[in-house]
Amino acid sequence: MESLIMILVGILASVGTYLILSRNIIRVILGTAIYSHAVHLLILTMGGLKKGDVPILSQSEGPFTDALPQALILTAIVISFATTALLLVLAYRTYKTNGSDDFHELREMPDE
Amino acid sequence: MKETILLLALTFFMIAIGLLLYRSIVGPTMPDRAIALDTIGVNIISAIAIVSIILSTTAFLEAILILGILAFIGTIAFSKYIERGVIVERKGDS
Amino acid sequence: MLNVKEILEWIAVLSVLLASIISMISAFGMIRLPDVYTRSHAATKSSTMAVLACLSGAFIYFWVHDGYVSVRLILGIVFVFITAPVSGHLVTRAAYRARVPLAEGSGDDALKPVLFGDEQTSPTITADNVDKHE
Amino acid sequence: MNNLIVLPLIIPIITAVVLVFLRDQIVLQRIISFVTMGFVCIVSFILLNIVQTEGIIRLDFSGWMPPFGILFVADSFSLLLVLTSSIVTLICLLYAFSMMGQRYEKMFFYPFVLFLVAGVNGSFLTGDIFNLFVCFEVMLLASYVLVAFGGGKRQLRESLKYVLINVVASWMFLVALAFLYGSVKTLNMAHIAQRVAEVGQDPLITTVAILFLIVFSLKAGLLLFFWLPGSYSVPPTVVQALFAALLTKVGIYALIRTFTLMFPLQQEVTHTIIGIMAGLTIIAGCMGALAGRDVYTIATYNVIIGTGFILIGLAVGTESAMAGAIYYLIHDIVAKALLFLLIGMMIYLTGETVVKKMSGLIQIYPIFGWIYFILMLALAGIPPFSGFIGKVLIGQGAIEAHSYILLALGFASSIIVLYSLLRIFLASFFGETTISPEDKKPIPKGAYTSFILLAISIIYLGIGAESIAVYVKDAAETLMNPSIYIDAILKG
Amino acid sequence: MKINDVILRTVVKGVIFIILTLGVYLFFSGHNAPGGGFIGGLVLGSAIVLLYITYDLETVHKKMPFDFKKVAALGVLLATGTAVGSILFDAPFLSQTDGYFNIPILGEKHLTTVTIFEAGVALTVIGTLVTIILSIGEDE
Amino acid sequence: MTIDFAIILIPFIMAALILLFNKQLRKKYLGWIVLIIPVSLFLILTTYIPRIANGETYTHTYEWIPAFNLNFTTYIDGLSLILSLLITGVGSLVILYSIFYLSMKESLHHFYCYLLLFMGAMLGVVFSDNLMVLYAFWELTSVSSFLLIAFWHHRKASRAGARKSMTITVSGGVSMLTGFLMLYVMSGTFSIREIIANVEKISEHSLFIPALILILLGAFTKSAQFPFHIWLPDAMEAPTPVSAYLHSATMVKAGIYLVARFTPVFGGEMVWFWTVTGVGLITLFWGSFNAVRQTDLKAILAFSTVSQLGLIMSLLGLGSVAVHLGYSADTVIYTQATFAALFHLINHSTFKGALFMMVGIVDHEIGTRDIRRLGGLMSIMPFTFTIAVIGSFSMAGLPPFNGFLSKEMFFAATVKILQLDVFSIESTGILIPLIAWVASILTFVYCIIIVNRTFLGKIKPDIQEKNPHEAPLGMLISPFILITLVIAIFFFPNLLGEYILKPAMASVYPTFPSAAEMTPHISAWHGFNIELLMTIGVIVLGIVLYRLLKYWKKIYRIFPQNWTLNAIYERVITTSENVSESITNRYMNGKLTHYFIYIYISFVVIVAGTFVALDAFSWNPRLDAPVETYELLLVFIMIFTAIGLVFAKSRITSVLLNGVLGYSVAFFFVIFRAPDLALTQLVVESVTTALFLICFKHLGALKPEPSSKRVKVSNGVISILVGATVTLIGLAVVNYEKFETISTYFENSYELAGGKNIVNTILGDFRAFDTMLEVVVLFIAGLGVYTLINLKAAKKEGADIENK
Repeated sequence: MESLIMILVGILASVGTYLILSRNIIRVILGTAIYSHAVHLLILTMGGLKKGDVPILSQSEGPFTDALPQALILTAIVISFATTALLLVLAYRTYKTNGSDDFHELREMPDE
Repeated sequence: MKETILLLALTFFMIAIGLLLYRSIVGPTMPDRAIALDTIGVNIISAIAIVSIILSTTAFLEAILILGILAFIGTIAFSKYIERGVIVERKGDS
Repeated sequence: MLNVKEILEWIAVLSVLLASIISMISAFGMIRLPDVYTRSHAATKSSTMAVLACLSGAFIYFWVHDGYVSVRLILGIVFVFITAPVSGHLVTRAAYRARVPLAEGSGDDALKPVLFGDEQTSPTITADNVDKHE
Repeated sequence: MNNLIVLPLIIPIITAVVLVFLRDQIVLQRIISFVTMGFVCIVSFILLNIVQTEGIIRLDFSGWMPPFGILFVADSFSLLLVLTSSIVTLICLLYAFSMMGQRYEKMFFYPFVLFLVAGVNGSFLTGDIFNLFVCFEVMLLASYVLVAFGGGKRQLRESLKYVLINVVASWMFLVALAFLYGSVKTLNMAHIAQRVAEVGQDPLITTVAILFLIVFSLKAGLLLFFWLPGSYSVPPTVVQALFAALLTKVGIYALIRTFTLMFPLQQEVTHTIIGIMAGLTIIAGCMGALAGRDVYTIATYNVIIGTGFILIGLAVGTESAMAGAIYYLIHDIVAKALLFLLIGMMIYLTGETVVKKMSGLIQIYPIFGWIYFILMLALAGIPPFSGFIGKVLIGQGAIEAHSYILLALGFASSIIVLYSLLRIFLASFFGETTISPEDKKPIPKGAYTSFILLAISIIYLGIGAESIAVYVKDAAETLMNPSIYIDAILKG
Repeated sequence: MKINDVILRTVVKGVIFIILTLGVYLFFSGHNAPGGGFIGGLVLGSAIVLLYITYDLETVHKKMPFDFKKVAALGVLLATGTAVGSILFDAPFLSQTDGYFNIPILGEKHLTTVTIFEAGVALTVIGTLVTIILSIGEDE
Repeated sequence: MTIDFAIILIPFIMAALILLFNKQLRKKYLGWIVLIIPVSLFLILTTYIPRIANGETYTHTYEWIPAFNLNFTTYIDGLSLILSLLITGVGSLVILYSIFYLSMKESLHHFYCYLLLFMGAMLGVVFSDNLMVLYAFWELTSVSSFLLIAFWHHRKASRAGARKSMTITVSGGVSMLTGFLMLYVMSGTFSIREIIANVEKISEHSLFIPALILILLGAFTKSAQFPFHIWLPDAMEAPTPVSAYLHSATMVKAGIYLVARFTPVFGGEMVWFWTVTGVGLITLFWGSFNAVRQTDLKAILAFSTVSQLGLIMSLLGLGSVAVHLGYSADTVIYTQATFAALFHLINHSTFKGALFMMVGIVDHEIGTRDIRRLGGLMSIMPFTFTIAVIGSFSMAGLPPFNGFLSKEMFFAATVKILQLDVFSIESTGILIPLIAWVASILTFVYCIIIVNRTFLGKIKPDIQEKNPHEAPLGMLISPFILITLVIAIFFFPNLLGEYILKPAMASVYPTFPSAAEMTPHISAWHGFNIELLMTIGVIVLGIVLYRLLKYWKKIYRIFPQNWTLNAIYERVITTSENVSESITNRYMNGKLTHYFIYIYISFVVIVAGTFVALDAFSWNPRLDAPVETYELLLVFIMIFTAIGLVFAKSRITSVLLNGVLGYSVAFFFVIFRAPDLALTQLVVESVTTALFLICFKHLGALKPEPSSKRVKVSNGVISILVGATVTLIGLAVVNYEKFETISTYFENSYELAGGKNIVNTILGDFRAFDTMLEVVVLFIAGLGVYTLINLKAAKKEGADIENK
């Protein structure tokens, strides 16, 4: 399972990278979104997969699966959500003011 | 045996999700996608229920409810978007 | 031998299996049916059925197996039961208002003149250009 | 336990939130934010002195013993940086008061600055690697908003690039964190260090360390500085100054901390790579500074050169080089802030960014001009100003470690720094003035005060280097002997 | 032309209570079961967003005249406030305490300061979520 | 505070006072007030002469940065005394001169302030024992001379000259600093005295020769030695008093001082001997050779300064051979070169100072310094003429002026060195006297040019119209004092030798037992020997060459214009600027995509490179948890979705696909027993998808990428490499099981923190701090979104102070 998820993570990272390398703002932002999916899975895998029960004491006697990565991912999810929200709005404002969503075109636009 | 059946059911759900995914990618219209996604959501609810049975834990039952809520809100938002082009209206007495 | 508990568990499991099969069928319907309106039948009706069966199965299973009566599952069932028709309705209506065409051979569309007037020549949105229209 | 340690982080946060409620009372906002930063300065100074007598102190949040909980660790190195950055922020605020404009101030300018400071201070103080990530994000989120503060066309464009590159950097950070946790199964930096030492930093851990190197290089502008010139030239002047003073420094801090505490055992691999990267950074920075036709380009590439120079200290890795790196880091925080404030003022006064289109500023604004002159000398490492002692110590360390190429690059870069800044001085400050008496704008008092205060700091850091030598020595010693840090955390 | 939303609004009126209940439940169950301040806040926030979707900005704003930025700020203050509070009792920053209190009517209850902390989290999440949606919505 | 410390400090204090009380001081008196400083300093310093002559030295230490051995140690010995006397003595005269020279319209307070700064810095250089302090003052002289040269900064040439001198001298300073640091690393001390005392210990060190060369570079740039001399002629843009001060007596002598100071350290090395002597001789020749062709009086003097500095430098080089040989009765004779160097150092200051002041007078009264426009001034300005004649003749090495004495000694030294057979002098040594002799002839030629073209011949008509007259008395005082010295030294050279040069010799050769032995008796007539013959040859050939000047001047045209050192310097600078610009603009092209490519390539190369190079990979799939069919299906769904995203043609599809990915991740969270995560991921993903939809609606339609196939393929390769790096390291990490995780501790969450949901107790208690900051992050994002949307760019009439 771990190897499978690692490969999945790799593929997600590749796709994310490919999207980030494109010129369109939308694709780039989607790339970052895929990145966050990939890394969340990655962190989760680092604690070992399916090695124990749901980490809630009332539900089982143990052994429990590693709870720490889960806590980390929760924090990471929130942060990536916050960042994405800001990024989206920034992209939207950039498009509104500059009138283009192509990074190469954006570069060539005259200032102000 | 029960476990095997449950896994089989889970696999069926996965296949269903895969098919719906095809529909949501291909479209061809926005409502198609909305419906497909709504259905995907519903299927995931079922899948989560099955996983809960397999893992014999009740920890995921909240997820079922939440997914239901989200699928609902999502579909409403989507249809509103299709219908009116905006999701949150500034003003209106419609 | 089979006791009541065992039987009930089997019922739960089988209802889950049934649910998965229904869901598969509904998914095939989503693929095969010709237009959005017909597909929405497949989706809303049979999928709701599937999820209800599945959740009920899960409910029974937990009840029997762990002696755990899950309010959340009941709540979930109720919720899906209430909202599924509404969302189906809204999407289909939105589709119609967005002028997604009916499949060929659907018969007369009596609503069209009422809703959109007599603009026969108005460009209908074809399946292909809906996205571009956004 | 010493709850003082958390104050440099928590006080700005709480104040920032309170300021949100005081949105329309701008004067009150100013007073509160100023008092807050002053308070933070005092607290960090007290802490710095406590550390001298009591050694490294730590605060285990909620009382959970390391390595299980999160903790703040205060050693001389981090506190020196906290103190310097807080003082610089305090002075930059003075500039902001007179130059920012009410429209900006109403849009939560001060809260964002305070959040930025909180993130920076948190990054300096934390002893938990994941918490470092979170503190980085606090800082970055605030910086994302600040870099786009104003919403001009070019500004938004560059901000978008800045944000995207940093998002990718943060992703890499998370990947590195995942690998680190996956291999050593702990997050406390001291504990990581201990465990890494146990296995003698085997190849896999070194690879993870290199991944961290990439991550922090992106933040510090070490070789991967592509985002820097664009994004540092668009926001309002104060923000530029704060960015130049703080943001890259946090990356440098993280690099130094990581490679002295956690992964110090494979120096022939890690430090060689750092050395190569630092060298290339300096070369690229020098080329950029030479190529610059406008003040922003010259200034931003100077930031890059500064980064490369400090990291030579890390790459060399002797104790004197480390002390030099710390000195230079402190100097760079102050000097780069002043550089950007001055340049912002030049542009404000003349309305131009191209060096050759300005002329004769020193005739109208003599003090302004001389402060620039002093800054120029300080940045070039000319004694007795602040850059000198750091430069000498890094050079000494490089000789001790036989890193002659880095030494040559580092010292040559100071000539290029001087040359590029001299060009601005000769063209823009000297010569006949082009500003007609009617167009002459006065420099606001607040701005002048901030210039003078920063200039005094630069002179003081040079002439009075002895006064902080005891802290710097202690910091360098702690960095060179990670066991001091580890013992302070894990024993007792 | 007007679009009739009667069905939607009727259903939402009922559904919203289910959502709110769930949100509150998740918020309180956090310490022993899945849930907690963050997810509770998100659910409650989604409920408010649902209201905005089914009605419109002005109508909802009349009923809920909050500045959601300040709600979020209040949340942060609560969260940091409990953290700072521990300093006053000379305990390490962020120390949480709990205890069994005898509250009239409700009887003996287990209360922890974590709940206040989580409440802060929840408020922030609600405030931020709604602020983001509204800021974008109002800009159109 | 002792006097020697005060001597350094007083000029700085005065400079500060001038700036502070600029408004209160009347411009008229400013110069006179300033004059008090150097004069009194000079008088104080003269009191040291007898004591120093007795062989005493004075050391005082003030702590500056003792933590790093940087202490302010002053050290007064014979060598520093010579220089300090020159600095204050010539300084007094120059200030006196400039009181009359500069008009009241100039910003005099700046001028005097810079001049005092410079004076203080020079005194600091010669009195410092600590290398770092010496370096500090060294750079300060560069900086203050920069300010002096750029004093008329509205003139473009002034700025250019200032920039050039600053760049070159500071570069030399940096190299010198490096050398100093090497010395420190070798010896462990910054004190020059201690280094000299321990020279045997360090001379075998591998850094010894590099340090030597680096320090010499510093000295050469400062003393305008070939090929670094190019800054000096350009520095003539400074006001003439500045030139008289900096370029005759002080700044350029700092390099000489440094070489003399370090002779005891490095003198024994062959590299030192040949570099110092060779560079000195080349400079001597090149300076005099170029001086002949100049038409600007000041330029002639500039090149002549270069040339004379080369002379002194080569003498120091010749003298260093004595250090190598060590003390014996036979070797003492070779120290005479050094003696001559120090002697000429003083002589040069006197006559060159006078000459500069003379040029200043001419320029001031006539309005031009171009010898093609001058002529016949003898009758108008007889006093100035006298100064010019005496100064020039002394420089040309004619009796009865002091230049004659030192020049004779120079010739003697060059000839004497031929007797040695160390350092392979026997093979190429003959060049030494030859070059010296040729250069002296050229020196003679330009000396004649200075006198003849300016003062003899006919007065040009346009000058006649201006009604020129002799300079005011005030301006003549200073050069006359110098001229008097020129003659006085000729007649009483041994006074100088006994009291001033002897102790200096002792400091250059500390290992030699007797300074008196190294102090020859100077006499104008020393027999009919080869030196005298050479001098006669110089005079004869010089006159001949001057007469034939117009015939052989053509050889200057042999050198192509764009291959002069100046042109090369300019070209190097412009080329490096242009090359930098084109390279920088090439890779810093503003394209985000490219930046990402650089980042990813670095990522792959460095990380994967290390990974492969260290052979860190390991993989053991047997440790893995089993895979169920539905999980495999889910993985495939995710892969297809992800790949579908790459090819998606509409915004909505992309967003929805991303949502599907998010939901699948949530489902994985379910499978991997993470209920809290699943909940959060579900909600967050939905909200994110909604945000995507809302925002993307406002962005343009998703067009197909306009990139070429090649770009796509290379992007694809990079992407795959990134993914592969992550996967491979991930696989290795998964199988890395050397440590127990710390999270077992958290399984006691109920006892420890009173919660049964472990994840939640971690978030709310064990790692509550993360949660708190995460809340802050969220809040910043919310507030930021609000700000971003509501803070639009200011309109033109915006009331902001800062309009960008």
